Amino acid sequence: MSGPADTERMIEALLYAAAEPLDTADLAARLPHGADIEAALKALSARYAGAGVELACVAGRWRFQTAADLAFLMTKEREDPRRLSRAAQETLAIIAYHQPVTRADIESVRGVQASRGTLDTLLELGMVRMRGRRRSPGRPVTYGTTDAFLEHYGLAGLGDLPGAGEMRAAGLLDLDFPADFAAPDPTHTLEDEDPLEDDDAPQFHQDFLGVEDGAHRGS
Amino acid sequence: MSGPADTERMIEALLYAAAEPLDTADLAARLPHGADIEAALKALSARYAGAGVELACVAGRWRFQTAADLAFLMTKEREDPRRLSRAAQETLAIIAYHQPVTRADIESVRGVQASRGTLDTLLELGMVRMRGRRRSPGRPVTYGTTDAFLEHYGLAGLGDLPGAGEMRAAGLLDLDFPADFAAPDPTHTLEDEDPLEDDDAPQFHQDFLGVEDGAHRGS
Amino acid sequence: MNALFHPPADFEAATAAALDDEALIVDLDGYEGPLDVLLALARRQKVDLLKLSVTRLAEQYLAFVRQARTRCFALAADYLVMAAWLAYLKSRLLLPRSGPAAGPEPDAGEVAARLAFRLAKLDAVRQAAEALKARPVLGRDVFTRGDPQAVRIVSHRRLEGDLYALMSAYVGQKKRERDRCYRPAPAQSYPLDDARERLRELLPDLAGWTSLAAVAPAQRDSGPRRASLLASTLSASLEMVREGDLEARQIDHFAEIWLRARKVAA
Repeated sequence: MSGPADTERMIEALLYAAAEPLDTADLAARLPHGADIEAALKALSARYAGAGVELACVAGRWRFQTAADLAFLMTKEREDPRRLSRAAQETLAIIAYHQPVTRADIESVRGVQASRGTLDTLLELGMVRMRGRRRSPGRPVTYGTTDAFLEHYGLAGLGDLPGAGEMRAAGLLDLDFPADFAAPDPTHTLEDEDPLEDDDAPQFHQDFLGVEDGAHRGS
Repeated sequence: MSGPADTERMIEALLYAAAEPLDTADLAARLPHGADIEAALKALSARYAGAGVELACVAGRWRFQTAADLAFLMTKEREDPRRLSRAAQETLAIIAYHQPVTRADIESVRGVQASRGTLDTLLELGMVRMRGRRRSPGRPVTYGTTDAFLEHYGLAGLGDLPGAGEMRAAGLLDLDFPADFAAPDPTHTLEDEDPLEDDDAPQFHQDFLGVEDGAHRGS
Repeated sequence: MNALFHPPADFEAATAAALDDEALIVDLDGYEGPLDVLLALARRQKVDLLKLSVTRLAEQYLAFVRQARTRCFALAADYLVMAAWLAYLKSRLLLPRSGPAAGPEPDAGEVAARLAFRLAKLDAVRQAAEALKARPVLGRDVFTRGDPQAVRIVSHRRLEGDLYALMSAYVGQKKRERDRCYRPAPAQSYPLDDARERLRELLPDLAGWTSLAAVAPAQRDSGPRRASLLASTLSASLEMVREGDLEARQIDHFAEIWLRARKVAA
């Protein structure tokens, strides 16, 4: 019974009733088998183009949202968004465009020590997450953005970050400063982080444990 | 600047974003003066006719609702837990950092009795597994994390779990925390752990009952 | 790269640049470190940051630092380190290049170019931050469905929680564990002065023998415990016995204590 038009209607209803953006797999799980979801999304998107409510793809998932130009009407709905400080705003941009980045990377781009509170705020807001560790001495933790970040700014993916292409082309997203780059970097002289040892052997956890156990190799 | 089409769009956005159905007076209060609301509602209603979402008037108030014939889509509620309860989150954290741990260990850190459901949830989600048995009276089962856990948190290995340094950097350790606070090393293998035997697997809770029957001869 | 070299020494121009009103009004509070100052100065040159005159920038920065120091003596070390480095870089840039580079130091022009690049990078990030802010933001510009009752479908496939949540959960418990061990709630005590004042007020009603338990105030939900109320009342009553206002009597060890106002000798 389900032709393309039906699929379109069903997706429309599902997205309307959804508490959060749904991806194609979410939709597929609820639609009759074999429905052409991509095509239906396309048709739906076209149908809603220019309407007061639009279909948007954020973080690879779909949602309906009110048209941005009608924001002035929504005085009642507007939440008081927690305003980010300039430092937090910049830190977020660095993490978004350069990810994965370490705290030291952020400091090196900004030229100042990351003040306590900036990164925490972003972590707490769920805009930023820890991604992993860099394979470099000290194995520093790297940070990246979350889906909540993409949803907040209405981005379909990291590829949609404004101006990212130009920045990359200009080499402005490279993190490695040449080894002989000698500009003084205050962030490096004021290090209050863990005592990282320059030992680059793969000794996990040395950084915070301070106890080297030879035992776990044997067992 | 607002023609009939604009009014239609505005009403569409307002009804979509409103927390409850709106009547024409509500709409009039929020729309530019002089907008022909009746006509716009009519046009909107016609536009949405037959779509997956419909404009409905209930007791003089307007709202969008999913088409009645698609109600069957809305009934499917899956019950996978997707937000870990605080207890589960905390239990998982203890297992991650202190593994291998027994249930008694978890309780001693949490200060409350581990509810049976919490550990079961984590086991079912595949975040946690039984690792072995501790060589101590009662031979309690020890728990550890799984590969799925690592995958979920984007960790290459247990050695990549953030340590005290990162906790401090993330602002989680306040100043009155002991300076020598260190997160334990989860890669550390205790020697007093025996591997699980085949018949251990399904008996999740046996260990706590203290009914060790000497069937396990492996010292 | 040679374009980045300035023509040889022109100290008069340097002095002029330092003195003319192009120099920024010093407001250290507004800046986040030396790089921030440098970027602000560089933007005033109104050229592509990569084609920046680093010599001129260095002069402006040094003027900035000089001016800052006349106002607040304790300029942060970062600013001074940067000043020293820029002074050195400037002097090397101004020196005519004589043959192959002496020593292991990198070419001054190259170093200057990298400084310019670093500023360009910071600038790019600033612009990116602005661009992000200008996007339609959820909850400010665009809105999702507002009716919570209408919302029925939930995506179940993602398990929430990231490392930060895991760490928070761990630290939260460690905190509670610590608090559990080391922080018994201090007991509140009933102040002696209060007890005395209260007894004095009660004196007229104590014509007959009354038990201490009845005299002591009743325990409330919050505030001192019964034991403290009794103890303070007893202490206060003993003082008043000494002062001759009250009589106390106890029939036997551990027996009830009785209090009575002493009759004033007429």
